[in-house]
Amino acid sequence: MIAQEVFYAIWVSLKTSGLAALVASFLAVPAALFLASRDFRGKRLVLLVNQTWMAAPTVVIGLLFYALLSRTGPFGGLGILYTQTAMTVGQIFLILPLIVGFSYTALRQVDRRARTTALTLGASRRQAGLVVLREAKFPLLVAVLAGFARAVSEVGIAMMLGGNIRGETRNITTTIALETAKGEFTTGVVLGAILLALTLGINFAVIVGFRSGD
Amino acid sequence: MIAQEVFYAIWVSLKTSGLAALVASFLAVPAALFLASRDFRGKRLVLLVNQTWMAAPTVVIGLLFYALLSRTGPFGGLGILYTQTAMTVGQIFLILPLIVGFSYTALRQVDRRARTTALTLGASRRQAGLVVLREAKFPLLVAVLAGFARAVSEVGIAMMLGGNIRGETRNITTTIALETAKGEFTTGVVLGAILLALTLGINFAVIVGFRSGD
Amino acid sequence: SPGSGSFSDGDTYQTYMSPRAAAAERSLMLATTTSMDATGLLDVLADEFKKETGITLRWIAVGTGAALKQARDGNADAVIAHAKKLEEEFLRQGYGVNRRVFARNFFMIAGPDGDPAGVSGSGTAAEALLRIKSAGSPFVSRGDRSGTHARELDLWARAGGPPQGNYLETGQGMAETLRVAAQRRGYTLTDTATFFALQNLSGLVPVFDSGPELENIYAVMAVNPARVPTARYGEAMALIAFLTSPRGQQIIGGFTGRAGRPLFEPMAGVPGVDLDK
Amino acid sequence: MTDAVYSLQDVRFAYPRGPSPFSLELDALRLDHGEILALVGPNGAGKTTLLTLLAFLNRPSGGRLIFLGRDPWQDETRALQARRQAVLVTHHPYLFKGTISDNLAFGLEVRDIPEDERPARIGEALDLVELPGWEKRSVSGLSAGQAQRVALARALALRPAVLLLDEPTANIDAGLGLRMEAVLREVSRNTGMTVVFSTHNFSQASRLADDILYLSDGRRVEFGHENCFSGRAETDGRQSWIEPRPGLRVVFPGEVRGRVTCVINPADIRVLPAGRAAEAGNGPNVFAGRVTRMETTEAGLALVRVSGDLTFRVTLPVGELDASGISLSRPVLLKFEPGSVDIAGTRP
Amino acid sequence: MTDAVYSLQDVRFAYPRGPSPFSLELDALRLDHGEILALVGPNGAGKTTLLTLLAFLNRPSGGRLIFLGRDPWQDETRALQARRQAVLVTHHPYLFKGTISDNLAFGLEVRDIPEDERPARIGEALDLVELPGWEKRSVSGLSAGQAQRVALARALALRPAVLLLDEPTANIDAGLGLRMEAVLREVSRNTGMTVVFSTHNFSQASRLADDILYLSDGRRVEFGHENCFSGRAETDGRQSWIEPRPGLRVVFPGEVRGRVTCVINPADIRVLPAGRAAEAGNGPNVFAGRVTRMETTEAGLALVRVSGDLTFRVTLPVGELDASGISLSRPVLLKFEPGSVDIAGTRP
Ligand SMILES: Nc1ncnc2c1ncn2[C@@H]1O[C@H](COP(=O)(O)OP(=O)(O)OP(=O)(O)O)[C@@H](O)[C@H]1O
Ligand SMILES: Nc1ncnc2c1ncn2[C@@H]1O[C@H](COP(=O)(O)OP(=O)(O)OP(=O)(O)O)[C@@H](O)[C@H]1O
Ligand SMILES: [Mg+2]
Ligand SMILES: [Mg+2]
Repeated sequence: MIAQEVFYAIWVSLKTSGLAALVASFLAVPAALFLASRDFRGKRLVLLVNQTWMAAPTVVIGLLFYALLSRTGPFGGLGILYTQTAMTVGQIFLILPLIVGFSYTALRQVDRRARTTALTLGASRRQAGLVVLREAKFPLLVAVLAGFARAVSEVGIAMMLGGNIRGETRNITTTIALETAKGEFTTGVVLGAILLALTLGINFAVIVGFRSGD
Repeated sequence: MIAQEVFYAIWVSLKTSGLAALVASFLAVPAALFLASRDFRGKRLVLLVNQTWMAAPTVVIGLLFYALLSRTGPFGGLGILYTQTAMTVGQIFLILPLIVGFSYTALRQVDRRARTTALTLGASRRQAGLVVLREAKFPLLVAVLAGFARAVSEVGIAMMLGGNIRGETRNITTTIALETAKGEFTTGVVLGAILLALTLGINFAVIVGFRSGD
Repeated sequence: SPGSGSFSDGDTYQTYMSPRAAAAERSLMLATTTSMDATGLLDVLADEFKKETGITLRWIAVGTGAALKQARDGNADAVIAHAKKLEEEFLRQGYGVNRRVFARNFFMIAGPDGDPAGVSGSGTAAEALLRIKSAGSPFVSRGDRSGTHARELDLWARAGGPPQGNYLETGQGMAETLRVAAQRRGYTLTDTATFFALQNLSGLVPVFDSGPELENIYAVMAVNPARVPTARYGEAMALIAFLTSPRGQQIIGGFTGRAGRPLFEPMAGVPGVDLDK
Repeated sequence: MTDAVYSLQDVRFAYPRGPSPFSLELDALRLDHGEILALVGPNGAGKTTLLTLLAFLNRPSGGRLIFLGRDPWQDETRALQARRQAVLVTHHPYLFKGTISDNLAFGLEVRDIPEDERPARIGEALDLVELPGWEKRSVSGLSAGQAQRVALARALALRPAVLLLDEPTANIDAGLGLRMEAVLREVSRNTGMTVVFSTHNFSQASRLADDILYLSDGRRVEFGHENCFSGRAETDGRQSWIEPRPGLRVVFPGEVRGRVTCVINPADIRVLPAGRAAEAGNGPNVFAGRVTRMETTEAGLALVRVSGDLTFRVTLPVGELDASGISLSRPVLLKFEPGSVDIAGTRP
Repeated sequence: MTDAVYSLQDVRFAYPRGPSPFSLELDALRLDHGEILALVGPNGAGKTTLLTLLAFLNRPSGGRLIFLGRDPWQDETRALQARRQAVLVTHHPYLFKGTISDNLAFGLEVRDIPEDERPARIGEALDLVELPGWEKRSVSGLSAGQAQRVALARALALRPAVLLLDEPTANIDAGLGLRMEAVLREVSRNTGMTVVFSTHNFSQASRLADDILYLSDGRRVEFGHENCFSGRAETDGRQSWIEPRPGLRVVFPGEVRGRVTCVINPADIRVLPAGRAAEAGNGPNVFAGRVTRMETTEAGLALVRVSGDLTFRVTLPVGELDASGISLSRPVLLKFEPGSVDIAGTRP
C-alpha cells in the first residue's frame, strides 16, 4: 500500500463519518430530547422501534439505499451512488438509532427539575431544552462520539454505497476489507490500529476541548 | 434458499449473539457500575479507551482473534476457529465497549443518594450496588439489547471467525452477505427484514417481561 | 511421507480412506475461491463427497489471496483457486502439493448496452481492451488481487497497460464490481457464472467472450502437512481424487445452477492441459 | 394598573396519573400588587400544586386563571411572558451545574439584561441572602440551606413582579429566616412585588402575610377569623388540649406541649339541634351554642355561625338544611373528632 | 451495656474537593443509650456532615470514632454491622422506585427479617407517620412532606439502635411535627433508641433533646448556659434587639419581631481592659463587667467569664492573654458586632 493511498483513505473515513455523525446528531439529539422530556402514547413503541433499528445490518441498509439510489431507483437521478455523499447518507441512517438511544439515556439522567427551573426563570421552551442539553453535555458528547465510532468502523455501507473505488470512495475500513480479501492480514491489522489511534486522538481532542470550554 | 437453512441461520444468529450479549453484559455492567460509582485517577482515560474501542471495525477484531485462534496461533490448540464459539468470543469483544458506555450513562442517571440510602438502610456494598442497578433497570436493559443488536447485525466477525460454513456457522448476516455476493439482493433484504422482525420480537418480549416483573 | 508423496493417475480417492478413520467422523476444511460457493456447485459436490467417502467437506469461501493465506495459517487442508501465478508461488514455498486442475469456464468482457466503445468486433481480448481504452469508456476493475483481477492485469499487459483515467478499482467481489460497472456504464472483465447469475440486475451485456486468453482454470491443491503439521493430508487427497474422478467430473459438467446453463466444464480428463505444476 | 395580578375563578387541577384522586379546586382567588399571601395546610393539601399553577408550570384543567389581565395559556408567547414575571423557588431547588454566578446569570441572560449589568445584580442578590462574594463557588457541595439561599437569590436577581416561594425558609437557619422575611417585606413594599409562599410555620405566615390561604385536600378552608384558636397545650400523654377560653377545651390527639395554634375544618364539624344532645355523646370537643348568622352560597353550602363564647364556622350541604332543624338563633350542639383538629403551628 | 453508643475523640473530616476549606473538628462527643441530641447551628455549620459521620457514610479523616465499643471502620463487616444499627434519614430523602411498601421492605430484607413479619412492621411504621394503608401507593407524585414521612417510616420500621435525622420535620406540617416528636420521645424511652437530629427550630431542639450541640463552621460552640439569651424582639426596621435584663440590649441586624433566642459565639466577643473604653466606642453590644473565672485548655484557649448581670463566655488565644492585661476580678469591657449574633430560634 502506498502511504498516499492510506492518507486518502483516512481522509475519506474522517470526512464521511464525521459528517454523518454531525448530521445524525442534529437529528437524533432533538428527537431524544423530545422523547426524554415528554410522555405520550406510543412513546414506548418509538423506543422499541429505535432499539430494533440498531439491529439493522449494514449490508441491509446498504442494499436499501442501493435500491433507492441506483440509476433505475427513485432517487437515481441524483447520481450519488458510489460517491462519498451516498456513504454519508447511509451512515447517518445507520447511526441515528444509536445516537438517539444513547442521548435518550443521557438526557433521562438530567433531573426533571432542570427543565421546570429554566422555565420558571423565564426561559422559552427552546431555551429550556438547551438547558437540559447543557446539563447532559458530557454524556451527549459520548453519544455523538459513539455514533462517529460506529460510522467510522462500519464497512458494509461504505462498500455497497461507496463502491470502495480507489481514489474516490475507498476509506480505511473498505481498504482493510480489501487487504483482508487479498490475504494481506497484517496490513489490515495495521490499518485498523491507525484507525483506532485516530479515533483516540479525536475523542481526546473533542472531550478535552469541551471540558476546557466549561 | 431452503427454509430449513434460513431457520438454522436464525438459530445460529440468536444463539451466538444472545450468548455474546449475556456474557458481555456480565462483564460490562459491573465494570460500568464500578466506573459510575467511583472517582479515581485515570477514570477518564478508561472511558476514553472504551469510547475508542467502539471504533474497532469488526474485520479488525476478526483478524485479531483469527491470529489468536489460528491453528498455528497461540490458542490454536483450542481448535475453536470456524465455530460458533469463536463467533461468540469475537462478538463479546465487539460489544463490550458499547454495553459499558451505555450502562455507564444509564447508571450515572441514578441519583447518587440511591446508593447511600441503601447503605444507611443496612445494605452491604454489594447490595447497594444491586440497588443502583435496579434503579437503572430499564436503561440497563436497553444497553444489553443494544449490545445484542450490535452483535446480531454484525457480519465481519461472523465471517472471519465463523467462516460462514453452511450448516455450522452460517448465520443470518453471513447468509445476507453471501446472497448479496450472489446477486440475490431481494433474498438479502428479505433476510434482513426477518432479522429485524426477530429483534423487534425479542426486544418486545424482554422489555415487557421485565416491566411485568415489577 | 505424504508431503513428498506424488499423486499418480492410478490413485483413486478410496486409496486415501483409512478403514479405521472412516468409522469416525472425518472432515476436511477447504479454502475456496468464492465462485465455487456462490454458484452452489460446492454444495452439490460436498453432498456426493460425503456419500462416497464419509468425509464431511467444510469450506470457507474467500478471495484467492485470502484462501491461500488461510491455508498458510493452518486453517485449511485444501485450497481451490483460479490464479495460477499465486498458486505457483504457494506451491513453490512448499505450502501446497498435488495441484490438480479439475474445471474451467471462461471470462468475458461485459459492457453497457449498445457497446459504446465498439468492442464486439474485436479479434482478441487485448484488442477489445485497447478499444475500450482508446474510446475512453470507463473500465471497472475488481482490483482485489483475485483470480479475475490477475487475469485482467495479464490482459491489460498485452494491451499496453491499463488506461490512465476512467479506470475504477472496486476492491470488491465480482457481483459488486458488475453493479458498479452497470451504474457507471463501464466495461469489466467477469467470470461467466457470476455474470449470468446477475445479468438481469446488472443491465450489462456480453461484448467479448471468446478466445483462449479468457480461459478460467480452477485447480485444487492439498496443504503440505510437512509444512503445516495440522493439515489433514489424507482427507485433502481424497477430495482431490474425488474432484478429478469420473463421478466428480460428471457432477461438475452437469451443474447448471440457477442460470439454467452449464457453468463449468470438467477438466481433469482434457488432454493438453497442465495437470500438475 | 388596576388589574389584579392574579384572578382565579373555579380553577381546577388534577395530576394526570396521580397515585390518589387528588384534585385542586379553588372557587375564587384574587391577588393584587404588593400583596403577600401565605399558603398553609397539612402535607398533601395542594400548596405546591397551587404554586406550580401560579408559576404557569402546570396548566389548570378547568376554570379561569387570569394574570395581569390576560390568559397566560392562550399561546406559548403569553405563557413565556407570564413566566418571566412570576418566578417560583421550589422547596428543594435545582441548581444548574457550574458556579453560583452561572445560576444567577441564567434568568438575566434569557431576559437579555446587558452583560455589564449582570455582575451588579448578581452581587446584590447574593448580598440579600447573605452569601456575599460567593459568585465563583461551584454549586456542588452546598449545604441544604446554602442551596436554598442561592435559589432565592437567583429569583430575587430577576426582580420579578411575582415571587412564588415553596417553603422558603424550611432549611434556612432561624435568624436568617427572620431576616429573609424582612427582605421580602421590604422588596414587596418598595417595588410592589407580589409574594406567595407556602409554609408549615403558622407564626411565619401571620408575621409576613397580608392574607392566609388555608388549604386542605385541595380545597380552600374558610375560617374568616373563626375556627382558629391558640393556647398553651397541656397533655395527658395520649391526648392534648388547649383552652382558648377558660373551661372550654379543644382536644386533639398526641402528646403536645407549648403554645400552639390549631384550626378546625368547618366541614369536619357536626351541627345538631340542641334537642338531640344524646347523639353528641359526652366525648371531647362538644360545644353548645346558638346560630348567629346563616349564609347561602352558590356552591350549595350553608354557612352557619354558632356562638358559645367562641365562634365557629361550619358548613352544611344546602339539601340537608331543611331536614336538620337548624335555623337562625336556634340553640345547637357542635361536635368534632380530636383527629380533625389541625395544629397549624406554634405561635410565640 | 455500659459502653457509650458513640464516643468521638478529636474527630476531623473535610470534603476531598470542597468548594471552600470547610472542615469539621469535634474534640469530644459521647452519646448514651436512649439519649436524644439536637444539632443546631447556622447553614453550613456541619450538621449534615456530622450526621453522615455518625451514619458511617463518610469516614473521619482523623481522630477516634468508637461505636458501641468498636471501631466501625476497621473493616467492611464492622462498617456494615454499624450501619445496620444507625439509620440516617436525610433532609431530602431518596425513595426507591416502586411502592411505599417496597421502600419500607428494603431494610427488612437486607436484615433477613422473615417475609411474613414484614407487613406488620411496615404497617406499624406507616401508622406512626400517620400514613396508614399507604403501602401500595407509588412513591412518584408524593408531596414534600409525604415523602419525608415515608422516609421516616422506612427508618422506624428497622427499629434501629440509633436514629439519625436531618431536619426531620422541616417539611412536615406543624401538628404532625409535634406528634412525631412525641413518637420519637416514646420510642426512645421505651426501647433505648438513641436519636440525633438536626433542626433550625430551637424550640424543637429544647422540647425534644436531652442535650444540644451547637455547631458553627464545623466547630462546637460552647455556651454552657451562657451566651444564649431569649426575649421579645423589638425593631427599628434596620436593627432589632432583645433585652434579656432590663436596660441591657443585645442588638442584631434586620427587622425581627416576636420572641427569639439568640446566641453569641464566644470567639466573636472582644474583651478589653476597662481602661481602654475608648477603643470599644459607643456602638451597640458593649457590656462592662468583671472576670469571674479563668480556665486554660489544651487547645491553647483561655476561657474567661465576665459578669455584668449577664454571664458571657469568651475565648482568648493563650498567647494574647499576658499582653491583654486581663486577669481574674479585673473590670473589663465586652464588645461584639450585631452581625455575629445568631438567632438560634424562636421560642414559645
Ligand atoms: N407529580 C405528581 N403526580 C401525582 N400526584 C401528585 C404529584 N405531585 C403531588 N401529587 C399529589 O397531590 C397532592 C398535593 O401535593 P402537593 O405537593 O401540592 O402538597 P403540599 O401541600 O405541597 O404538601 P407538602 O406540605 O407535603 O409539601 C398530594 O396528595 C400528592 O400526593
Ligand atoms: N459534598 C460536599 N462536598 C464539598 N463540600 C461540602 C459537601 N457537602 C457540604 N459541603 C460543605 O460543608 C459545609 C457544611 O455542610 P453541611 O451540609 O454539613 O451543613 P449543615 O450544617 O447541614 O447546613 P444546612 O443547615 O444548610 O443544612 C458547607 O460549607 C458546605 O458547603
Ligand atoms: Mg409542598
Ligand atoms: Mg444540612
